[in-house]
Amino acid sequence: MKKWIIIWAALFITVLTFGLASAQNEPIIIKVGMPTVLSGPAAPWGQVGMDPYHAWIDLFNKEGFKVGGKTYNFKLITVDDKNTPEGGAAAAKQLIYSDGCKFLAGHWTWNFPSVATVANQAKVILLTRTGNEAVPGGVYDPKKFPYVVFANDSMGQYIADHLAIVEAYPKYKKIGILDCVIGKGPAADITVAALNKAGIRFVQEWFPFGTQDLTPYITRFKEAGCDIVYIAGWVGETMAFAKQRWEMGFKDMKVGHSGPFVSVDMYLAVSGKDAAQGLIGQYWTSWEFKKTKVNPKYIKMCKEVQEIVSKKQGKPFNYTGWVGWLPNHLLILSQAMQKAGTVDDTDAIMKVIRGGTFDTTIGKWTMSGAKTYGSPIVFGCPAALSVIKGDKEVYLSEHPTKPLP
Amino acid sequence: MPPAGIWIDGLIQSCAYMTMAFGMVLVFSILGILNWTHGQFYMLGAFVVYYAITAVGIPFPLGLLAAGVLVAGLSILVKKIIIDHITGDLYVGVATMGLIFFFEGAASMIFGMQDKGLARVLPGVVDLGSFSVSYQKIAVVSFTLVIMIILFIMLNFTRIGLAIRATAQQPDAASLYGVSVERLSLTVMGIGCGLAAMAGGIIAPLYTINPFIGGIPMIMSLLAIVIGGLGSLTGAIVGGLILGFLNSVVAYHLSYLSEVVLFMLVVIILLVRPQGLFGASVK
Amino acid sequence: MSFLELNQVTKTFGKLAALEDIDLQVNKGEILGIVGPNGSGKTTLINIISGYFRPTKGEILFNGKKISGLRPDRIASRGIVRTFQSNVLFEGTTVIESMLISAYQQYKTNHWQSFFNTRAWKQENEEVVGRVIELIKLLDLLNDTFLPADGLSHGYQRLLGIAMAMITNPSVLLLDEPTTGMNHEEAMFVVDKIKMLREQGVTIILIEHNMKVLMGVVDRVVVLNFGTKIAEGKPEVVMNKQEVIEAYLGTELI
Amino acid sequence: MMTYIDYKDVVPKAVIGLVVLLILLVPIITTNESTLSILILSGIWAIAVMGFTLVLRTGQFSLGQAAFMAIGGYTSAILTAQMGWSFWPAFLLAGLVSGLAAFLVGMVVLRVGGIYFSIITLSLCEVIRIVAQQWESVTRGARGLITAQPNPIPLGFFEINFFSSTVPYFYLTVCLVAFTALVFWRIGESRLGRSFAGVALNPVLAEHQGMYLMKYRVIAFTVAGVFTGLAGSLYAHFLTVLTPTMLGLWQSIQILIMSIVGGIGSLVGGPIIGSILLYTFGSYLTRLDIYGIQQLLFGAVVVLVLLFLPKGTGLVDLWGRFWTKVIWREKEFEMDEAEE
Repeated sequence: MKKWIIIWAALFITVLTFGLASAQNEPIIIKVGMPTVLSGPAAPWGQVGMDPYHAWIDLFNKEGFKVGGKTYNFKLITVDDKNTPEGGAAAAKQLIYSDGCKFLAGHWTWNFPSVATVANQAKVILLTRTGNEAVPGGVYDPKKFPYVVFANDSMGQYIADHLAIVEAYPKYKKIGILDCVIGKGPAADITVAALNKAGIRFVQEWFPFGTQDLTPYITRFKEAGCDIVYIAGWVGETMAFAKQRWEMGFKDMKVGHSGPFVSVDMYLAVSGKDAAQGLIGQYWTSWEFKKTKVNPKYIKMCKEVQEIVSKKQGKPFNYTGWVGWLPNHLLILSQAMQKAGTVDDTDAIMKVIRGGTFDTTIGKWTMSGAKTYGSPIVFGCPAALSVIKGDKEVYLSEHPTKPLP
Repeated sequence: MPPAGIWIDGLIQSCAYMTMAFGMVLVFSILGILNWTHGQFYMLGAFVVYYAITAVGIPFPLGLLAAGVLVAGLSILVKKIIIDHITGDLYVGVATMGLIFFFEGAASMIFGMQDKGLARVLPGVVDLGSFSVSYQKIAVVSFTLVIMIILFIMLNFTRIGLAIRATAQQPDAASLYGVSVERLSLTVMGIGCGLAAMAGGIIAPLYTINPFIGGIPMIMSLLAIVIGGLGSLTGAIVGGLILGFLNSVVAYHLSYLSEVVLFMLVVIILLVRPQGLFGASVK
Repeated sequence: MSFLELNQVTKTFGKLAALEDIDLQVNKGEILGIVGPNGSGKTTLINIISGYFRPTKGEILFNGKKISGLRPDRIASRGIVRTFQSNVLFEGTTVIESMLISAYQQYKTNHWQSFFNTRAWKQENEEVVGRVIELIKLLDLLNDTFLPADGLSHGYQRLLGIAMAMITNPSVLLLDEPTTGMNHEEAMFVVDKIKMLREQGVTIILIEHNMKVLMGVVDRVVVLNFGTKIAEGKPEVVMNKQEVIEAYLGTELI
Repeated sequence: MMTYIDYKDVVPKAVIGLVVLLILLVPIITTNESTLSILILSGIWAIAVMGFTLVLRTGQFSLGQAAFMAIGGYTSAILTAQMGWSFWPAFLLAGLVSGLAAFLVGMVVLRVGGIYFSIITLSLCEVIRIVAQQWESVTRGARGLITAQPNPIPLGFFEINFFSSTVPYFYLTVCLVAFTALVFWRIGESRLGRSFAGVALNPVLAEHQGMYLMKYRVIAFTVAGVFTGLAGSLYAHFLTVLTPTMLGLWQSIQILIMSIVGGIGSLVGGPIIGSILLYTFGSYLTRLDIYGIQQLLFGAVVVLVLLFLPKGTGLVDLWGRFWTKVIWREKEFEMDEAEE
């Protein structure tokens, strides 16, 4: 009897010692939570980024990053937010209080004010995608939300996209801007003013949620004399629009959408090969930027990720939207942690982020601090556009984001 | 006056809603239940056609037929396994609402969530001077015409069709035609849901295909049959026509406000004529 | 002045006249029979008195006050309550539940007292339950008190319908063919019960297709045909009138 | 169509007391804000579900209950965010405005019955959503309103601070649920609630027994509107933001499913059990990262409950069966016989 106890104890101690010894070398995990949409109609946009994010984090973790002599690694935990503010808040709370995340990244959907509130209350740093008054649900009083970092200034991005189109097609007559009416509100005032100020000729139209048949809107644009129609982020509608304008015989009307191409094959399949030619999308792939300088290390990493994901999914993976967001968040976070010399004091990390300069996959960015667009911290990313040619996506034009006056 | 393209577009929309609504109203008038899963059968039909063409490689009309048959079988299964075992219209309604989530989830798991397209089916357009019409749209209209003619013949000249019409008027009339009520309701469930699937299949090449495309057609055909009068087959067709043209002609004039017009129209019609345009009077 | 009075009541559906210029006086405490062949407008008459239809022309006076055009619930709360030709019940309830649902309309305590569960409400509740039980006993439903109403036999369902009408304390009870679909024995049983009700001081208008049933019960009878009144008076007298026999020609008379 | 079972006689009072005590002690047992938040939100939904069930008791099948949450939510959000009111008056006014809206709408649309009523409420729900979206000067359109937190309540030695933790919200929600439950329970017990059965089960017969259908329907709809509005206000303030898409058709359907799955046999128990279980289950599902399985499982659970707990007895019936197989009717029968 006693013998057994001794043997068990010895075994236990050995295992423990080895475990502790190996733990010394093991990097310490920092959990980063990501509330994102994984169910419902918007789920494809949450889903498409998952593989590259995980692949990128794996690559990043090979090296890890050192703070105070210890090596740290990131671990991504995702929770479905059902694309509602309610779900966003619930997901954020689960991540913060049940999983113990000190950092949240993401929430790519519009409904993140509730996530911001939760993160702010818990003094958890939230690095998110967009942020200013022009975005639906825009929060962004730096005094109220001191722990929120915005990845890119969507309004600036929005304007820059249009400027990039103008650069690519300087002889355009009029740009038609189409958006779903559930996003109406922002564009009514600020965007219109900004576009006017930028000297862009445009007409705006709104379609009700769920509209697949866009013929009435195509006709309205045609009658208003638009030769380019730019659709705000609705990929399915863009494909339908491209197809329908082709069928109606308006073949010279150019179509584009804000947001990167999910997969060129999809556009060819839905719109038809002819109709999809010349479709304009955002282009995030850093390795082909012409005006923005990017650290070649990241270009290599991103290319590697594309390959890993292609292999995993067994088909070419050419979605590039993921490059702009989570990788940059994690780069900013790791660099800020190194500068601050701490991994859990969010106040100290935040202090470093504010006004600091960071190396990201889309170039070096200085966080503008609390002075722009009413949002606490903003960094921009260049508005690069691409266009579908044949069955490939090629570089079209680029317009660097500058803070608006 | 809106240009011709808008009217053609309204016709296409009407065709889709008519076929959907007709199936729904058939199911309602015989089984007495409102099938909230109708939109999901539409979605499944689109997927069947998609895979029939891309993976199996059978021609489009056959794929369409396959969609109708497969989904009809599925709907009969649903009736046998679920609907038959639940009593009370209200609870059957809620169960079919639960099935919305079930089928959307299943479709997401099996087919994936990303948009799929069938633009290569019947590509090309007919140029008619000031405007053009694609072959796909012509296919939609002619398909709807054929379906409506077949249904008309079936409902007026076959035994089962007569039994369906009689039962729609009076619940236990089926036996007069020597058809058992059980067989009749299975047939009707199959036909109704098969119609939804074929509507999905024929509309699919026009738009994108993903697991969530069923929601809007479902609401639209629900509104169509309610405007037309629940239980009235003519009403479903007229309701479908109204909504189809509303969605294109009114949208052409009023842009996004067409949504408001749509819902206000429904409210007003129901307040003025609570039984719908073609429904039998309650009193 | 009579208790319930119909003055030249006409009801048309489109061009079809279901009732034409009906004059009718009902005296307090009597049992009035209304007979007529199928489609003669009997049920329409009940529907008009109870407010289900509005008369196209004419007026109905109850205690000298006009009630035509009022909503059914108003007429019911004035004391004219009807039963239905088919078995119309609160599906899924038990006998006592059905009775109580009807009884709740005639409480003296208001909703607030009931909401706050005051003593007055409790007391009245007990009283009403007592009355319900009494009525159930009277109509021989006692054994079925806690059974589902739709499980009762046809005849008892009819009686339950009558009991539900009676519990609202009506002054006029309109019975729409209470014995349809019954054999003679069952019908007589129901008729016996109707006689008992009369002792409670209620005026009864009894609509019947089957004259045999009426003979022993009613004080007076009105015969309708094609929406017009063709005879009125003591049952024995009316039965022998030529018009009545003609109206019933080809159908079973007595 | 439906039987009403009163479980208060079935489940021992001690057990109910224990459950209530446990609920009150939750913030002490767990300090996990995530758990608390799930409970708070399921409580808020429970109120709306109770409202729906009350309307269902009169036989009307409303698909627009989320609209009243939206009306309540927007009322208090506008008052606090745009006009600088403090939370409490705005909260109460939210209930009143929503109740008034329910009353006015009810007066017009409740005379339509059956599925037509459902479709009208569905349409009105969408109209409310569209109005909230378009009326930008007041509702800020799709940008949404950022609601204010309730001011701290000083209580001598300590203060109730709504901003620093969710515990005050938890107790506020518990109080509101308890108050709603009390009112609804009394309505169900009183002559009013029992008359609803008549209106629901056979409107024509009920009308001829002297029940003014509209009176009962409007009362039920208005009471439901008041409490649903309060729930909406709490919802908006707890989540700190209100956008038009938050309360639409799908939320109405969610309320309906919670109600039926929970069981409509009881006005209080069913909605509470249904919303807590379904909401918690839904929140658990968000952790799964197999795409689509959340919806699949949710749908399957709804269908299974309807298959195995038929006729709207729902989950609350399991709770009842757990304690005794005797239903109240038989019990009462014995009691009555004893009296005689």
